Amino acid sequence: MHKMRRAAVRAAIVGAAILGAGVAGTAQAQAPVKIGLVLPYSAGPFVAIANEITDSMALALEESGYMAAGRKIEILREDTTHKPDVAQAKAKKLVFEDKVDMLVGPVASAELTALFDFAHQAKVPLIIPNAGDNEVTGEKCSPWVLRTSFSNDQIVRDMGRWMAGKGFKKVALLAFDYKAGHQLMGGFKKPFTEAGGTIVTEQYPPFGRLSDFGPWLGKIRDAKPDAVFTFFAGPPATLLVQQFKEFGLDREMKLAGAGWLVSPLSLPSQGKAAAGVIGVLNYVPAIDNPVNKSYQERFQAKFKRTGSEFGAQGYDTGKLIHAALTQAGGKTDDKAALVKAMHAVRIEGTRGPLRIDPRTNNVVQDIYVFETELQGDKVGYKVLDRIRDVQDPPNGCKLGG
Amino acid sequence: MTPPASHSRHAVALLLAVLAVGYWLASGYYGKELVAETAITAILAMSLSLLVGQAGLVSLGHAAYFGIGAYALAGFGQKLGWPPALAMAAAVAVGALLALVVGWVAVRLAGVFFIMITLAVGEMIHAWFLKDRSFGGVGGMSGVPRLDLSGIGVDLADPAQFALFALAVALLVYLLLDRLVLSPFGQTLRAIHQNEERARALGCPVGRYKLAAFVVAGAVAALAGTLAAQRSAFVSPELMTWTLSGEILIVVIVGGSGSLLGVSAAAALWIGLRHQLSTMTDHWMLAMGVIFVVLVLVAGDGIDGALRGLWRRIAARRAARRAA
Amino acid sequence: MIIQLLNGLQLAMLLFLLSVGLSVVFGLMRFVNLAHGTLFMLGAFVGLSTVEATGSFWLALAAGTLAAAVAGGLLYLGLLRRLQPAGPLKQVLVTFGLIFIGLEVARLVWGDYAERLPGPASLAGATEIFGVYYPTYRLFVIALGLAVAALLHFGLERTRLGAVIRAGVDDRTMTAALGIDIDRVFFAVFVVGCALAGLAGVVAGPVLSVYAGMDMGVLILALVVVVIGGPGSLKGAFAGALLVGMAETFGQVWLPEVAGMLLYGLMAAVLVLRPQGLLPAGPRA
Amino acid sequence: MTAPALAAEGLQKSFGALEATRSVTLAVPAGGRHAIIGPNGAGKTTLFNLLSGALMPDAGRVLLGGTDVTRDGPDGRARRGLARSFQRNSLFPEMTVAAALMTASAIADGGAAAFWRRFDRDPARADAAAAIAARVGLADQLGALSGNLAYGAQRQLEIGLALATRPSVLLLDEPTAGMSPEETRAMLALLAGLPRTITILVIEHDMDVVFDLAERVTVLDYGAVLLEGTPADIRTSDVVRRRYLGERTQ
Amino acid sequence: MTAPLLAVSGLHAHYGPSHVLQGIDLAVPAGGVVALLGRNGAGKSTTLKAIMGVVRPSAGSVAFAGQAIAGEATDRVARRGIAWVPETRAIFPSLSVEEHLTLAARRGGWGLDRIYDRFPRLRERRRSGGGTLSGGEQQMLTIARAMTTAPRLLLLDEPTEGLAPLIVEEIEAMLRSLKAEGMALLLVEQNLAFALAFADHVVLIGKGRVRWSGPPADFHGAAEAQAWLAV
Repeated sequence: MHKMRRAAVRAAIVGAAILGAGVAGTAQAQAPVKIGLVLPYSAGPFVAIANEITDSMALALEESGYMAAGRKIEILREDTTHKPDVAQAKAKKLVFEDKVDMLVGPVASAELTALFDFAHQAKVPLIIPNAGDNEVTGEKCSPWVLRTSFSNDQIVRDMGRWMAGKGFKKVALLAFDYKAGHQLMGGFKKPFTEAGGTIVTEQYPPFGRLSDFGPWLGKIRDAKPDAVFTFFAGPPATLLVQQFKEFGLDREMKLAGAGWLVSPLSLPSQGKAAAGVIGVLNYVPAIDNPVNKSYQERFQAKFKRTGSEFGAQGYDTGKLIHAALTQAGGKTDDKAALVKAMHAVRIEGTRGPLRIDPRTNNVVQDIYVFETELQGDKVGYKVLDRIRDVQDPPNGCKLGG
Repeated sequence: MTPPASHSRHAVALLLAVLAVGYWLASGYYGKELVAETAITAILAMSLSLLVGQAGLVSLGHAAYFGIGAYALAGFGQKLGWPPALAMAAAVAVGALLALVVGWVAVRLAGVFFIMITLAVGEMIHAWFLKDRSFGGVGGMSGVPRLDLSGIGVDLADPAQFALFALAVALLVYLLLDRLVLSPFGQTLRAIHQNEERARALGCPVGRYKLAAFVVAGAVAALAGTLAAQRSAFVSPELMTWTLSGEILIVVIVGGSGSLLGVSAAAALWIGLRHQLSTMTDHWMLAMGVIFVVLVLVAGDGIDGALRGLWRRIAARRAARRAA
Repeated sequence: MIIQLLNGLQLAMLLFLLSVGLSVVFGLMRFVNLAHGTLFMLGAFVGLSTVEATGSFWLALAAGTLAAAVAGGLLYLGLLRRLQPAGPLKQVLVTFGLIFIGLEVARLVWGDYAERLPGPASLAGATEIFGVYYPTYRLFVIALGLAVAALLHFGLERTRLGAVIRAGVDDRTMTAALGIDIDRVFFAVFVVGCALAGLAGVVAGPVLSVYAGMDMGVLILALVVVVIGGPGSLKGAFAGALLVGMAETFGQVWLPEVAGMLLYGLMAAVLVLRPQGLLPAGPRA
Repeated sequence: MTAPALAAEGLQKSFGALEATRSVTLAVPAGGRHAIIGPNGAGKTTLFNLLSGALMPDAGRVLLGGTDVTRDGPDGRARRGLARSFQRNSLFPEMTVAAALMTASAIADGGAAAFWRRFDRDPARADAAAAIAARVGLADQLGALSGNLAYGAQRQLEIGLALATRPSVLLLDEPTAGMSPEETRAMLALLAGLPRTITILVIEHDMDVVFDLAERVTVLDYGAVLLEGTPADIRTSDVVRRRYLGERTQ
Repeated sequence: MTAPLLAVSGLHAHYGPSHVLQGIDLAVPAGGVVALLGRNGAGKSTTLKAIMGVVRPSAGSVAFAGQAIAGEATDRVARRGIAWVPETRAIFPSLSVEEHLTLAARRGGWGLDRIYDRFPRLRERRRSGGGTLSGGEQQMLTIARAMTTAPRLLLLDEPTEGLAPLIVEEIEAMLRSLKAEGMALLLVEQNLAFALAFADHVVLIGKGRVRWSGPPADFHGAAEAQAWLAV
């Protein structure tokens, strides 16, 4: 079965290549399609994520030999150095100087804020491969800014009901005190309380400094919840998972959270302490579909580690762009048509079926509830539940569509 | 340090400006962005040069005034809807006011303690904006208004035109600060720097002069901040990190702390080098760090001192040839 | 409450290990070694690699400490000693540059991913103390911090070398005039301070995680400790670390609105009201 | 009767257990020339610092022209017409002689606050500086950096800086310290030539200088006034001879 | 004639632009006592500092036991066997009395017992901090500290200055016994009577130069010497 699926994928790739070659004959003289990547490659906490997105997108584009509708696809990388103003300047450079057809970026929300306005005003498609601010595809939405990753709300909206349904009636919330933290906790809270759950305590430590969760975990223990629902990523996530165990809270309550808490990027540093955590996310490496299987195989062969949700988003972004370019017949001069093509395509991604919702420009995707468990002497993932076709309401976005 | 005769100084200023405009003409889009960034950095560095080079006050929290200028512009211009020109003036005033309050206590301290208190206050302000959600916290805030110069046919939303505008402001700041440096006030700051006890014995209320210098530096840094906010129409706490303060301090030292033109040239070198290196490698910070250390090691009196030395040597050789 | 006290104490001891070297160097040589945090990070990474290679946390502790000591020694001999006549500003700036070099070297050698430095198996789990369960490793951190503090106190107050160091802080010229090679003593102190930073890095590894850039956050905290306690003073570093550890822990819990600013406010207040610090180095009663 | 130009009333100052100054009272009439002598550790420098405002007394008052200035700092007293020179040269080493003198006069007359005028284009001030330079014998050194001057010339500039503030009272702290005999003679001539509109109080070890310049001499010992009188009184005093030369009658 | 223990010749030193020493020549024979006289600011203290290497000589030579030591680091000069009792006394405020006495102790130097027997006051105060001592106690401690380093030559800078008469006598007695034991001394002293009675040889400096030198007995007869010192 395994072999069969791989063969199917291979056939699909070959087919796409032939198709591409066929069209190429008619449009040989055309200049390449240029895609500008604006990501923090050299500084700050998101270097690993930036590289994972870029590498995975390359994997997706390699499948078609960097060709779409007969046009070569060229990737231009620019480094934001984790500074919003640099991100914006680099985006402008890509658009005005290098004449890219679309932008892909960034990772951090501050950089997104800086890029958003520019893309909106310059009417250049900006495809967000990882940043979850609800407003960007909600009240602030722009016809030019599309998102292939997720909105914060989208990740957690159904988790409240799920948790309440599983008997976690008293939950403590814990996230950094910033926009994403509040959006994810808020998105969880409302459906959860509507489903009969109680929030026993909410803790928001200050963002961005050496953090020891000891003080916060102490407060949470005093509140005696059934579970803690959290949002952390990167080093703080590692810290929290370890300290949760160290303080013995794992014997009294369940640790749950937006799935970045136990991302494949963090698992090596979390060790066995990461086992038994419930996560909810748009991706988990254990997703059982042929695209994901193929993606993970190729990624692991090349980079000797498990591809993360960031990589999966990068891969799917590459696929979506490729599909849209093909749909548009390789024409990129009309940016509005390009966006329309993005709206029109439907693909099977690593996360299952994907499309861009024309009403919000946010992706419509499946959301997975999973649990980490010991598999041999390593921690792995087990999918508990799959919530299909999760689509954001317009949330004040007036794109219509 | 005595400034060189004004005609040669202004000639160098003009040369720098011409070089900048020449680069602006020759470069593509991103080059113009670099010109704008250089101009803003130069203004910030010149303001710190007034403190470090003239008054001898080494601040490691200068980015706070830069950031406060940017945030104040965002607050007045966007949140309160004031006209951009008024908001900009008010933002500069806020920078000055903050410097007045901080300076009131800080100028009593000397040496490394002054460095530490400026760092502490800078981090405090940074922490406030990191937390406060009405300005977007870590995510920052967009939609900062730009000055409307359509009356003179300038559109600041156009990066190329904005670069020229920033350059013009930098030139203006240079002229003003140059005037200040050459005035009795500037002369007195240098006197305090060279010998505080003597200045006091001559009747100089030393604290008040230092405070005045601190306020002027804060106001000019805030002005640079308003430009930075207008350039990207965006503000975030990244504008006021202590590492930015450190970088600007290095620019000032590399330029020759007391020389407005030296530090401006160092700002250009800094931005140019960073751009060049970052296009070559993702590990450009390593190269920058090494260059940093080497420059500080060999800097002596900085670019300014090196050029003066060169000039003296040329003059000496010419004199020798004439004599021969 | 007891847990929070222990948390505060644990953070305080970590900060003490980190800042005591910074403080004494500041007091002796009148300059701030901004690369001190980098040595902390170096200790953590070398410890990490040692654990990966040998599986032994205790070897890692030794290796990380040694690595930071060697790096500190080279730094002093190669750069800082030469800069001494140039004055403190240049030393501060050079060490500021070293922060970036250290960061990038760490990225090049150890990559961009956060890693976990596992604590020793013998200290895994929790121990009951004062009626609460508390992570054993953290109790070890507290004990280690107290032990190092006691050892340093003994060394500084009860040994001849300690007396030499105090004499050097009081009056460098007179100490030399008694035939003591004060430069060598200072070098030794610098190296020991760096070694402690490396030790702190390894010890912090299992509590925080190890990643390029882990030095930036702790550096400022260490500076706050030094300034609050009083530069050059062991007691000051200890008191400063306690104060900062507790303020950080209880401030976040009780005053979350201002917690981010609390420490800096404290530091500024100390600078204004008692610029010599709370427990400065100085005369004995 | 007019108030003395400079007066100390019962000045006291202790450093820990050390009583550096014990109830020192003295008065210098306008235009007077007064010297303070005493062995090392007698409290001369402390007294000087109390008078100039560098130290605050534990008790007692300092009066300038009858006005109580005890609570003023050194800059406040300077603005009231008190100028001082330093025992160790205290100059602006990176300024030319002309710039240093102009700065001193600008600080003294409040012109230093001007931030729009050009400092180097103020002919009136430059002329005044040149006049002072000429008075202290530095007329040909106007363009030289203070830090590069020979030691003797630096001592002269030390006096020049004080004079540039147009003082009514001048405190001189060992004006000939470290000078060669020739330089000392030149300095003496300089001081002797100062107008009587300036009241002078001088601390000096060189007795030639003291007896040449002063009309009255105060001898300090152990922080207290041992004796006050004319130079002739002092010269012939056994007490002074014994204390000052340390000759003990055993 | 054997070479003197300490031979200084043509010594120059500057403080910044101030030419403090302008060619000092003097010699201290082993076991001899030389008094260095002169007004304040004449350069006496600077001469001692230049010998110790605290002030770097700008010209001239210093030989100790036949070895050239001018320009050597202070700590090396000290280890050669010269101890310095500075005018400021330079007590370490953060060290106890006993720590002062063990800090730099070397073989052959005075031990604690000997010091405490000689200065019972120091025994009483051996746990006290240096900053809490009275002037007399400080002076005793400074001399005792110097003696722990087993010096062959002691440089004393106004050891009796500012002290109460009783203490002065105690210090003077101490110096006499040091002399009797054969310790070489170079003594800066303002107390003319004591200096003349105590020293084997007198060197008078004024304005950075040696103005007179000779045996104490000749001093009162030398008018030019009187002139460089007198009121």
